[in-house]
Amino acid sequence: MASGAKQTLVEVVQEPLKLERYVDFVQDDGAGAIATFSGVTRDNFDGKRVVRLDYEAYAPMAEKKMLELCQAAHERWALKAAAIAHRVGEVCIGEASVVIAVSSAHRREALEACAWAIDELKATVPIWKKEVYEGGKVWKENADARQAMLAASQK
Amino acid sequence: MASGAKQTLVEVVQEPLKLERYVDFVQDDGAGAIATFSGVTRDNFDGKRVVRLDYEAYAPMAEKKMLELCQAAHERWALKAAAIAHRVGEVCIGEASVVIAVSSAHRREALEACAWAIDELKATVPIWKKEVYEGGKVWKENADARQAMLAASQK
Amino acid sequence: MKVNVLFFARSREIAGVSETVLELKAGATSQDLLESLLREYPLLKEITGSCVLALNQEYLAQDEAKALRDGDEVAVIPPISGG
Amino acid sequence: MKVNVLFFARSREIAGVSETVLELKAGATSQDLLESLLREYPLLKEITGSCVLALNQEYLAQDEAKALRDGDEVAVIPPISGG
Repeated sequence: MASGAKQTLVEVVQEPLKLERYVDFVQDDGAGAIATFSGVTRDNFDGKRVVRLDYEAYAPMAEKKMLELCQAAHERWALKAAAIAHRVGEVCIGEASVVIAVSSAHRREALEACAWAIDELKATVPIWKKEVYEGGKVWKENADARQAMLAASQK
Repeated sequence: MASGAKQTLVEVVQEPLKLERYVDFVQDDGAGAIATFSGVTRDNFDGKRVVRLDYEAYAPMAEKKMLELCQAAHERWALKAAAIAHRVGEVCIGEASVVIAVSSAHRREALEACAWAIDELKATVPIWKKEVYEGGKVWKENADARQAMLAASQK
Repeated sequence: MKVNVLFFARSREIAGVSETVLELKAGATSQDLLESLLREYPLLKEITGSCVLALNQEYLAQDEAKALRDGDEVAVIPPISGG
Repeated sequence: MKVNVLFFARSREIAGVSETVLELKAGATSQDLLESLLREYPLLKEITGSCVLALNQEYLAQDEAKALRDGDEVAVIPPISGG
């Protein structure tokens, strides 16, 4: 677990993710809105029957990128708190691989930041999933991955 | 509780809302994404110290409108399931007055439908909140309430 | 005919009751009911400009004169503030 | 100098190890390291076009020749797919 500013929690974990933990973290007496997003293993992809997903992370860099992502969200929106957790290892059908929770005084900020955060995570955080389907396994690639452009854009 | 299509749950309840109940309801093996929104009593409004909110509903009509809202969301997005719950009575600081949970195969649909649903609920569902602050009470009006236009637009 | 009338939020506080039954003559419309309501609860006048009626759980337009039937349920709906 | 190299996902499977230590001469850059890696793990060639390197947990641009220092950590990053 890496916790930068008081209002930010990011972690890469082995155990099943509990949404409640992250909602509790972003609770704040000044928050009127809490938005969450859970990415869940679904049972099919392109007509193939999916058995499970296997996740692997470059954990310290993933937590660093998730922390930067939360900080960028705090700068962009008036948020009370933000939490991002990603699971690694086997994630079965119906289980969450990623959970994001965001709180803010007004609803628009939490909703927008939550939707933005999952897009950013998929584009920038060094985590990989292998799809285990009936009859094979394959490493996936996020359509919107843009780690290759990141270094260039930081200059 | 009113449950129309299998994939829809709406209810107006007295008890504290548990996010888990609605997330469990929208779980679906074909769902890759679950988005939630919780509207929470916050401790201040326009610089006034808020003690709690008192909610009152025209419960059967509220559930009917929430059900119509879920059905409209199902028509507009490819959703797996949607749940909306609103609490009535006293809702203290940090407690949720409304919870929305939506699941879909892909993330965009659940996120958009969830954000849309809370806007629609605030604009169309016959529920009222009275703000109890230090030194007084006042009935609130949603800035975007449009029940007055609804009948006309239905013709 | 008899029509059940429900009051909520500020309209309930002003009327002093949460529901009542109005006796209307056959053929009465939602506008007739509103006039009848204002005779019985004159203080409601201060908020009728911001209220709408719902007939059997469907909103009516503000100036709509919808025919009523015995047993109908009409609700006085002040500006909503759910969420 | 010594540089720690980490492999993930497909690059890990192709290299057959999850990490290694490369001995590089002073003044070597991330491009020198990449060449050195491809000599040691020639099969990595099939994916280097889609991979980037991260130096001490920061992405490098694909053609970037960044000076390395003893003890640096370099990771081979195939296309990511978290979420």
